[in-house]
Amino acid sequence: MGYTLDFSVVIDALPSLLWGCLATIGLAQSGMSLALVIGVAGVVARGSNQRWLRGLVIGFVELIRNTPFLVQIFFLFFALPHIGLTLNPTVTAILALGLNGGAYAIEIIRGGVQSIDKGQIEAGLALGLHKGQVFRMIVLKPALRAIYPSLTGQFIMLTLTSSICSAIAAYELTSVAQRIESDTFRSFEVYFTITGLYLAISWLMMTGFSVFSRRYFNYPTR
Amino acid sequence: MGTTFGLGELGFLIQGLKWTVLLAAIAFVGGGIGGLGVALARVSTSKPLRRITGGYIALFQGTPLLMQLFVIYYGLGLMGLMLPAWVAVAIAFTLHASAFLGEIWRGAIEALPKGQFEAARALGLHYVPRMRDVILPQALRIALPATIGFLVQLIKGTSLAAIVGFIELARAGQIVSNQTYAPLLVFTVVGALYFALCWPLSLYGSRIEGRIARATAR
Amino acid sequence: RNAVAQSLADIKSKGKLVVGIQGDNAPWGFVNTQGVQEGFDADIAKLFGKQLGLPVEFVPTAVANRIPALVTGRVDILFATMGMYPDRAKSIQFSKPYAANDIILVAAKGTAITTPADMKNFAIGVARSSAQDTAVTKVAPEGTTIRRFDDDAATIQALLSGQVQAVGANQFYPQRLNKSQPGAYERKLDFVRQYNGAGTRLGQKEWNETVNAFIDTIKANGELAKVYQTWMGFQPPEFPTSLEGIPFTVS
Amino acid sequence: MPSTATHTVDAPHAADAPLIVMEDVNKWYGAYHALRDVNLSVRRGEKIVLCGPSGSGKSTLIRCINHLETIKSGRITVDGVRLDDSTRSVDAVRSEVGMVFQNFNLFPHMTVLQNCTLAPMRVRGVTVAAAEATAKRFLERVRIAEHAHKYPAQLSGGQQQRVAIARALCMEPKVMLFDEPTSALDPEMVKEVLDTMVSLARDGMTMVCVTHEMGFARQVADRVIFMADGQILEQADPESFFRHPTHPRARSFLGEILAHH
Amino acid sequence: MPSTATHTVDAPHAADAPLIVMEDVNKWYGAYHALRDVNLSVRRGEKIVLCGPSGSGKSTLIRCINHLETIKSGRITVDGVRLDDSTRSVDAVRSEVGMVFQNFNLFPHMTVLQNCTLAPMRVRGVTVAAAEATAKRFLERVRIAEHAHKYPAQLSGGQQQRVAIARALCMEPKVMLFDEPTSALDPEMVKEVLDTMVSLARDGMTMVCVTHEMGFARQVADRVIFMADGQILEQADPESFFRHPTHPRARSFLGEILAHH
Ligand SMILES: Nc1ncnc2c1ncn2[C@@H]1O[C@H](COP(=O)(O)OP(=O)(O)OP(=O)(O)O)[C@@H](O)[C@H]1O
Ligand SMILES: Nc1ncnc2c1ncn2[C@@H]1O[C@H](COP(=O)(O)OP(=O)(O)OP(=O)(O)O)[C@@H](O)[C@H]1O
Ligand SMILES: [Mg+2]
Ligand SMILES: [Mg+2]
Repeated sequence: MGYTLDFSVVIDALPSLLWGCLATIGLAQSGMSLALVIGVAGVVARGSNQRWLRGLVIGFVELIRNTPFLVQIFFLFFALPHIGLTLNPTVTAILALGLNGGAYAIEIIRGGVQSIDKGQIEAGLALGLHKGQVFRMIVLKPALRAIYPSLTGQFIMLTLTSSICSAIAAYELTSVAQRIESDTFRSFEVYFTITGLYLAISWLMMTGFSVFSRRYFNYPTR
Repeated sequence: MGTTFGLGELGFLIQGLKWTVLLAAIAFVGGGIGGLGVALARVSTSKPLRRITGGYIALFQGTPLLMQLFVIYYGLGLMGLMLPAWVAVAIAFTLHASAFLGEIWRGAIEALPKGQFEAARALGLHYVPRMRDVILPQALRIALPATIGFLVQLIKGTSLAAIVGFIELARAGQIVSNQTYAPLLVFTVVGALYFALCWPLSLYGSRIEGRIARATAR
Repeated sequence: RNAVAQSLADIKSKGKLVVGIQGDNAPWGFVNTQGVQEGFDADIAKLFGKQLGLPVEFVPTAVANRIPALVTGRVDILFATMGMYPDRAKSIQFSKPYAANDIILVAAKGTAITTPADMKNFAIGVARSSAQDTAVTKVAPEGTTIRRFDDDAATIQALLSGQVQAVGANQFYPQRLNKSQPGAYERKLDFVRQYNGAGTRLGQKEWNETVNAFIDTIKANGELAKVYQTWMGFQPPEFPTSLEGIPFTVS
Repeated sequence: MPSTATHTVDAPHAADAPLIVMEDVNKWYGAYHALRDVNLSVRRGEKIVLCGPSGSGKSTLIRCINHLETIKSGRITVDGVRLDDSTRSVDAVRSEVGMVFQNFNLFPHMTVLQNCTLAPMRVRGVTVAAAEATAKRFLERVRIAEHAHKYPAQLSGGQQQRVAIARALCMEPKVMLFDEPTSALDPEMVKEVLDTMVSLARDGMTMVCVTHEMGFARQVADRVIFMADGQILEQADPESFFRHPTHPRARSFLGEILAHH
Repeated sequence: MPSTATHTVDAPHAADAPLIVMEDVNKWYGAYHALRDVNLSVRRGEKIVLCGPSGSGKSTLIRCINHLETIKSGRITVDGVRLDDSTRSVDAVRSEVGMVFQNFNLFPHMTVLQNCTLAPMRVRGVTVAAAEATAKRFLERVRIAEHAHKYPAQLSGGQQQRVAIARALCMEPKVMLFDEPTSALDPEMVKEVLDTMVSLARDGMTMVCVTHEMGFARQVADRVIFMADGQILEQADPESFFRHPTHPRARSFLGEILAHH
């Protein structure tokens, strides 16, 4: 009677769990890259003088921020085929993560851009640089530095959110775990283990982020 | 078997929405109380207390909510603690929310000028009135936008309670879609219901944020 | 180790029968839009409750969570479309079978699948941890793309939206698929006839005996046939007296 | 008035016993020695002005008196109560000592009146009515009663600082500590706060002020204390201090600040 | 040198044609009329000092010259190019006009050298090597070459401002605009920046400076222009301006700022 924990099945499945970790990291990385691109592009579009473009960005951000990721990913996976766009689960997952992370990134990066002294922009313009050049060369890096902690925090959340991608049968850590679970019926052991693995992944990412930050934002501030 | 999406089905979704609101409310209230404790522990002078709560926050911010729900739901059972599903889910959400709210509020407390703490101490105010009357009202005000932002996350996060068989909005949506064979319609409605719930909160949050930003810009 | 009702007397003294059941697997077990649990399993469970003289409380459980719900004592018994497998029998105690389920492969009419080897050319969807999952995983050739979804609804939706070309199904899928696109889908392969048993915790000898006695009774008095007719529209098949590696009783 | 270095202590409540006594006080911030063997005694009703270059330890000294900083060695006694890190002694001392900070530190989420009634109610346990009556009296005293229901952000700097003074007075302290109370103010507001402090001094309040307002020092101080590098280098009545400072550091310091005015 | 109000324009590149011409310029901020019918012409090599009370429109005036602000009516011509909101004219003007701001506005994520080479490379399209050679020459010129590889945050205010001057010079502009270049500096750093500006002036650079450094105005200005309420009220050579300002507002203004020095 009772239930005795037995981690041997987990140990047997360790190789596939580690592959799952890699898949999760891969999904998260691709999702983040896409999110960053969407974030920066969204901030540019948000600041354009085209009303419809600004409205589009605002609408996108609000739509994403106020609906659950599960609903979003279902929509992409099950609805897009009806307009002739059938993406495999991995691509769908990356797209969903990118769109979701992108909406948050837009708001965060916008805050960073607004925190940049207007004088910096004027100095760039006065030197003869164009608006786009000023944004790319002068505003972006200090803006990213200013919001780096919140942006990376959001990206860690995105990584954890990727666990939901198992709902559309994407290959990642949670789906691997569920597979092992359905083979072995050792739910507790499996879930305890992958909780630990997720903790390790987020720790790893945090470390990576801070290494990157030390490299990339290596200029002194007062 | 097999119905079309009608008023009955919409009613069922709204039934699920009620659970979503209830779950989020429980989690928010529980997380509010727990988060207050966590925040106070994080700014306390006791190093062990800071360490323990720091580890707790790292654990809950570093693992997916999905796993937290599962481990707590079945972990409690494994320890012989037999609780109704909604209690277990409420505990999981409360622990989750306590970690996040605790961290948000710690940041707000630490953002207050040191002079506020010193003035309160110089007036002879003890810990409880110092925190309750002087520090927390100010900190919570600063933290209000972030708190509301987290509440929105929490409402959306309740959709994961579906994995432990809890019939809230997302799960209700799955069930209805299963019976009507119209998942797109159903999930659009489900998405719209979440949006209707979260958007006013988000708007309110950014309004306050703007107001605080203007006030501090003076 | 855990404060779980162990015997018939415990359950009787608790005053209710807590049944783990599927919540979204029509017609086996599902919650209707009024929020009421219905289905084949629900009717069987109600008969059991009636025999015991106890009210029945249903706990809808997702496919993957049925065994944990039982093992942790959240439910007293599973009438949850539990396919009887030797592996599962290591975690839970099965009763005698009370239902049969044909596990099949379903695809659109034009799909070129005639033998299990053909599955290799397509993406196959299944509900994770279901009997179909087990069957497809066993039969499909090495390297077949198998996509595992959370439940039947998502699996069926994946087939309808073309995300997979075939699905591991039970005997009800064709009927449900054809509701949305009449005549488009057909049975491609028959995998197994699988039997469902009620699940109890390992070692609960008296409780297991009570359940088996109940199943014998409804098989004999025609109640089972009535429930079969209601939900499936046909008569119950012959049930085997033993299954390899799956004891029906506590030894 | 000449400075007296009375070192008799622990004779509480004798009218002529010093109100504050610091004996051989040493304070360290990590490896930095912020106060070095400081000895100071303040009589009842005495007004002391502390001055000295930035970083000399003036703030540290007065913050030690009400235990906003803990000391490494030495003794501090306030009105016969020995400050010994115990909650009891700290409570006893803080309720006798009022403090006014450079940045006012009013509580922004409370009205002026609430700022003033909070501590009496929570610390002394007086009723709302009594606390409000006291508060109004002191707000009147600093001539700001008509703003009682405003919030700090609605007041000018000088008004805020007067509220801060009233708030401290509401605890009816035996001594008031001021840490550069006018240095965060715009020039036109300095005078209104200094006037308030002068009138407090006239009423016989015991005061220890860190300030560089030499006019104020001349007008009300019984004793000017000059600090540098965590030490008290010179103490004298204002007349002699300004006329012929003896220590060379004090001389150069005075030269500097008087050049500015 | 007496002031001349030459209004002949659109004769580009003639050596004696004015470099900057503003004709009847009007600028509004919403409902606020910031520049009122401003007429100004600056000859090649001329040094102009703009002064006037706060809010009088000095910054606005020079910011209009390189199109950091758009004007409502009137014409601005720089080196024969009429500023007309078109990207082409704005580009042409900006690459001829260097500007130095009160707050330096160096780019914090670039070294001193990168700050100086960015615009020549991106705007003029010169090679890295050529841009660096030019940058080093001008950094030498403002005597800061040894800090070329430091970041702005590692420099003092005065050093930062000299880098800002060098950065503007690297575009080899025909005219330099200065908006209170020394007013954000600590007193000891003002001189090093002013010295740099004086030496630039000596070399014949055309300059328009908003500054209240009257010593500088006396030393280098060909013409001092006094503004108030968005209007140019008086212009004269420094000698006459300081000796007998004609406009009463100019007189009171001078009285005020000279009292401070
Ligand atoms: N919390 C602290 N940690 C470390 N060093 C400190 C701390 N507070 C003060 N110090 C140092 O102690 C010395 C004395 O500081 P204090 O504030 O008492 O000087 P002060 O005389 O009040 O100067 P000012 O006129 O600038 O206010 C200074 O060198 C200061 O840097
Ligand atoms: N962006 C703006 N929006 C609205 N009003 C503005 C703006 N910029 C300047 N002003 C107003 O225009 C007037 C002239 O401003 P300007 O900055 O040119 O003055 P200034 O002479 O440079 O003053 P200071 O010596 O303080 O720098 C001021 O009254 C100012 O408030
Ligand atoms: Mg100080
Ligand atoms: Mg200006």
